[in-house]
Amino acid sequence: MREQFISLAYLVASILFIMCLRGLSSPEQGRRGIFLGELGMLIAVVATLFKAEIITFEWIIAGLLLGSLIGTAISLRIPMTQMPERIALSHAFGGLATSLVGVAEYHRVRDIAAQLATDAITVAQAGHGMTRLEMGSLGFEVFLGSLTFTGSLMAFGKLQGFITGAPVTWKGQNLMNFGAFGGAIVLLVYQVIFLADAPQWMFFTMCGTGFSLGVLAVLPIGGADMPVVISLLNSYAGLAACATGFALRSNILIISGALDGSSGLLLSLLMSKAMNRSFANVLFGAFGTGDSGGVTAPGAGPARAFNDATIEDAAAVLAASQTVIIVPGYGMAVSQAQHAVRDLAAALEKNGTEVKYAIHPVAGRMPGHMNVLLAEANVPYDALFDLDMINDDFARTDAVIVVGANDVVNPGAKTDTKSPIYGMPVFNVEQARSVIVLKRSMNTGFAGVENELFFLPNTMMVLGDAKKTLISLFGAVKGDGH
Amino acid sequence: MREQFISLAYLVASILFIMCLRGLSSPEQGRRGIFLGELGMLIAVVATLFKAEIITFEWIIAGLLLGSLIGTAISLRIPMTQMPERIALSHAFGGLATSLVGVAEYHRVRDIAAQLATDAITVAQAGHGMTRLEMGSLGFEVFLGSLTFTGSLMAFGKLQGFITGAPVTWKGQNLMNFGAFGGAIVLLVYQVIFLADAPQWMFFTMCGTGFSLGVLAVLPIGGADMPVVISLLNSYAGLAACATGFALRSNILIISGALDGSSGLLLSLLMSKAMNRSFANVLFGAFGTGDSGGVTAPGAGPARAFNDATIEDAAAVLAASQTVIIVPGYGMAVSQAQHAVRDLAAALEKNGTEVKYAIHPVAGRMPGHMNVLLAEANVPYDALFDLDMINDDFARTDAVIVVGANDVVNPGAKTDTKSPIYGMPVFNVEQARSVIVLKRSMNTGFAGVENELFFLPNTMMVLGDAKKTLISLFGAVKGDGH
Amino acid sequence: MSDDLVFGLYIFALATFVGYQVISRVPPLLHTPLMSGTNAISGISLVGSLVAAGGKHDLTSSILGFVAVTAASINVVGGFMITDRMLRMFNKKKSPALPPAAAAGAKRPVKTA
Amino acid sequence: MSDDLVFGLYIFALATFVGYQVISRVPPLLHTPLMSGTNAISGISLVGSLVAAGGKHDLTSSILGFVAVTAASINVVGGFMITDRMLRMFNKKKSPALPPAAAAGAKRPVKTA
Ligand SMILES: NC(=O)c1ccc[n+]([C@@H]2O[C@H](COP(=O)([O-])OP(=O)(O)OC[C@H]3O[C@@H](n4cnc5c(N)ncnc54)[C@H](OP(=O)(O)O)[C@@H]3O)[C@@H](O)[C@H]2O)c1
Ligand SMILES: NC(=O)c1ccc[n+]([C@@H]2O[C@H](COP(=O)([O-])OP(=O)(O)OC[C@H]3O[C@@H](n4cnc5c(N)ncnc54)[C@H](OP(=O)(O)O)[C@@H]3O)[C@@H](O)[C@H]2O)c1
Repeated sequence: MREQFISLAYLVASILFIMCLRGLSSPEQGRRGIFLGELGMLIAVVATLFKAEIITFEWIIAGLLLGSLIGTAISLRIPMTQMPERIALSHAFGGLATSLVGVAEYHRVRDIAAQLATDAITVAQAGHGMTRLEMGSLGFEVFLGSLTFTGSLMAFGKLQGFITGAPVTWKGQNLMNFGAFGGAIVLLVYQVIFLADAPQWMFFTMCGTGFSLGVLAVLPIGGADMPVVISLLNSYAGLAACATGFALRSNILIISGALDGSSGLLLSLLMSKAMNRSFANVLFGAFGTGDSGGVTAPGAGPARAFNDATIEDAAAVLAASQTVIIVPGYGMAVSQAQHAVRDLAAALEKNGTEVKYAIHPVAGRMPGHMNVLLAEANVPYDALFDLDMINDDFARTDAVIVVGANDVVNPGAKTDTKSPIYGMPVFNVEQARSVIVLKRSMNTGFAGVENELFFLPNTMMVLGDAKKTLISLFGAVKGDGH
Repeated sequence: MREQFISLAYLVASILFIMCLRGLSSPEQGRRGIFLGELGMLIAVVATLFKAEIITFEWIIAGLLLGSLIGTAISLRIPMTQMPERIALSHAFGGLATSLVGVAEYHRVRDIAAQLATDAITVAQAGHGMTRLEMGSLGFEVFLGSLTFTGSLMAFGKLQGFITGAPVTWKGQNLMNFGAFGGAIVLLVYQVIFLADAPQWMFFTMCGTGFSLGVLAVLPIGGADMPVVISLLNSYAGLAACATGFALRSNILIISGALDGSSGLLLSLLMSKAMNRSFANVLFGAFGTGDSGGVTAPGAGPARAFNDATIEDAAAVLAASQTVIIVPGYGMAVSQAQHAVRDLAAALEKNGTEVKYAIHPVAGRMPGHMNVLLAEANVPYDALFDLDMINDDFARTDAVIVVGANDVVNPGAKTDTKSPIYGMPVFNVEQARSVIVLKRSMNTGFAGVENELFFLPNTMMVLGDAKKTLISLFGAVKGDGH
Repeated sequence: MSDDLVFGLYIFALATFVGYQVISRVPPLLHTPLMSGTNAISGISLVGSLVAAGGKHDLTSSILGFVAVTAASINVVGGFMITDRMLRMFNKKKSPALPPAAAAGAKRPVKTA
Repeated sequence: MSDDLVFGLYIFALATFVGYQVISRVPPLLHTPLMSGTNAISGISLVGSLVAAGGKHDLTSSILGFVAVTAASINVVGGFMITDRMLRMFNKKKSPALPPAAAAGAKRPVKTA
């Protein structure tokens, strides 16, 4: 009876989780959604504490307290620009938890089996032994969990720069990885067949393979591709959770896992589609270098002439413009320039200029990256327009300010069939009367390709850190010189 | 093992059913969706035939053959205008099937219980007795099934006119119905508690109550409200199917039932919303008379002057119009005028007139009624526009042809706060330069309210059967007089 | 409260979500096909009927089952056939009866004063 | 093949449908909150960890469980807090910094030549 009530509570929790994600379909309902999610989690945890298997609480309480402390600390102190890192890190925690749960369960079951063999306990006490389903899903869970753990740590490292963002590759790398993967599968199958008769080292070897594969698989992927990797790991984590659900016969784990998994999968598909790259290309293409500028583009050679402009030039152009579109990119995140952008926009609007923001689906390094940053600088989201909504307006616009964007404003993506980003939809900024580009140098962006835009006659390059430049521009526009 | 394979097959079938409904989100994918649905059904049936419980096949084959024959016959011979009737009828079949399955199962289980009591068979042969869950869901299933059966038959009768469309009401009617409902519930609860010890008459009384409630509940509802009733019965049928699923431990029944139920519920909500009436009002309001004109509106009194126009007048106006909007209504269905409408539109377009169709969400007597009829007359669906898409265009339109529509073009819904349809969104036809209304008389429509539109100076009433009128109009417009 | 009940509730809850979301994506244009489509699917009660009809428990059950099978298969066959017939009628391109010019004109509400 | 497996597959299939449909309705505007939101929900592995930590099987299990509980609750607490913090930042009406006129202008892409 108690068991059934607990799983009814889990059902309620699962429904609340679904409502939580439904809430995210609009900013208005978002917070209510999150509240429902929290409620669901509370219900699930409380219900679990009633389980008969739970005898002692000290470890639980300790863990909950410690976890909540760390969680709160992180979430309070992390700047919005660090979101990708934070998400990578929490995937690592998730993977770790899943994999440890699996190991603990395996340890328990094997122990019981052993005691049973030595007649230390009776079959009655032992309860049902391990079924093939359990063994299979345990293996899956631990393998995927470990892989997610190390993989996400690697991603975190590459984003933070502890680990070189450049793809680390060597001959036969993919072959080796696939070999390791195959090996793990073989071990799992053997254990599923022979259950308790299979030696324990097999389980732990499999688990170890997971850990190392996480590292090996991410090494050859460029730092800037980490967002795709992170979303992909997200869906692995989801699958691992489902496996846990199968192993522990817990529907709520299966449901949440499925929700998690589909979200990860959809987002990574979205990203690779928007960058028009295939999954295979992202995972095995050793593409993208993370630190923009690392790659010197082919066409670079001797420095080409470009229109190197001063703050004053730019301010003059802006002063003369009725309509301005701001195109933020990864650079805005790097220089944390979102507030400076907001101030400049406000100043322009005070002068009667109409200001809009053009947000590219893959601007920045994470889906919705720019939206969050601008929201933080409390730019109203109805001033943000995506590709198809605004792309025709550039031709009718007096001035475009490109704040640390590069690939998403690269006309080559439309014209140059040999360009690696050919076919990726980009903004038609070059059609505007004049384009002001804020970046630190003439270096390339994520994709490492030269950007013809920077050399067009109607483009003014204002080099320097975006934030600094914007602040001076703000001063110049306000007219108080700075 | 076999059982598991069967339920895997059911899982596949369920997924195919979901895909089937997903397909209906666009006309292009619709047919593919239906194919998937058929495939799913095939898989489910075949899988079922492998069940261990199935010993003899003659009754099955006979039933399948007979059913398929009747089904094919009906679906080939039924005209599109009869859709509401057809759907009502098939709900009746559905309800019957569900309720009979329940009765048969009950009969079987009670038999076994009896034999067991007289030691005619051993417990082993008997298998598990009836659980409370089974009893409860069986009761639910049979009750809802019977109610759906007779209720749908009533709806069918009212639509066909066997039974008066007018609401049949008497004092204490609702009280009586609720009483009967309560009684059935009490019986069910008693049986769930005492299981095999409960006398069988209780079960059959409950079943009988279901049958009579179906009749009693639909009697007081006006014929024109039948579409709402039908959709509501649809969701009951869905619930009944779910109950069957619980009783027979069959997930596919639960899933299909849930799909069916949510569709019925959503559609009936949509309808009552578009008519802005509450469910309660529809079910207990004794509203709407079905045969339009039955109710004489308050304001009617002595015949008021209206602009009684001839075919020639109308043809002249149309000849002089650059833009024409056609507003079809229930009358188009009654007079089967969809092809005549199409021909007239074609003739007008040949003369260089631009023709569009305005489709109201509740025009006709069933959701999507007008769309199907016009599709049958092969009017391309991208020439059909719904309320919010076209409502602003009327002001810019030379002529509107109202083909047997009334309530959906009643300006009173916008202005007259006392009108029963006040607040229901309607087309702004009166804003067009001239309005041509085709109907047989000055009678009111479904809601039984006078329509000011018919008395406006820019409205021409061309009385007579819509089809006949349209054909003569066609002739007149083509210019060959006749 | 039995496991079966709880488990059934899980299926029911999830299926209801799926149903709600799938159905709400169906445009009014296709509401009639939707009605007859779900109708056909509801014929799945055939599964229950088959067991009753083939159970060989006694004549009563068999006859009840037979009638149920008949009724259910009327829905399945009829429902799918009609829905398909309807969907076949929906076509985007103009019928030959109408000149292409008009087709173009009708693509979207033309805002001509 | 056990009943549990089949049951699990039903839940999995339905939940995946729900997930797919719910997620695909999330606008790009909220993709980052979505990522951290699902992150918090994935912290549900807490349920499994609690059992391991409270099982009192032996020290190893308890410690493994303890670490798992910690890791999972970091995700739950952190995830929900950050997502909420983000969503609080999204607001429709203009910030005081900007004149209402501009707000009106920015409501939709104004087609001014
Ligand atoms: N959003 C996603 O989900 C996602 C995921 C994976 C990959 N990507 C990829 O990331 C790219 C995003 O395009 P993007 O145009 O936003 O960024 P980008 O192409 O990477 O270019 C960013 C530019 O910002 C400049 N920059 C860096 N730090 C700066 C600072 N402090 N001040 C001023 N400028 C600075 C850099 O030029 P300098 O070095 O000269 O300053 C660089 O050229 C796309 O190629 C996309 O495919 C996106
Ligand atoms: N669509 C749905 O799902 C649904 C469901 C339930 C209720 N309803 C209700 O049904 C109504 C639909 O509005 P509606 O304007 O389409 O229809 P309506 O208001 O019922 O009016 C139909 C009109 O057609 C005329 N008519 C009937 N037979 C005709 C023939 N052979 N030739 C020419 N005209 C004929 C009738 O006038 P004469 O008698 O003078 O000819 C009648 O006034 C709404 O009130 C709606 O709420 C709709």
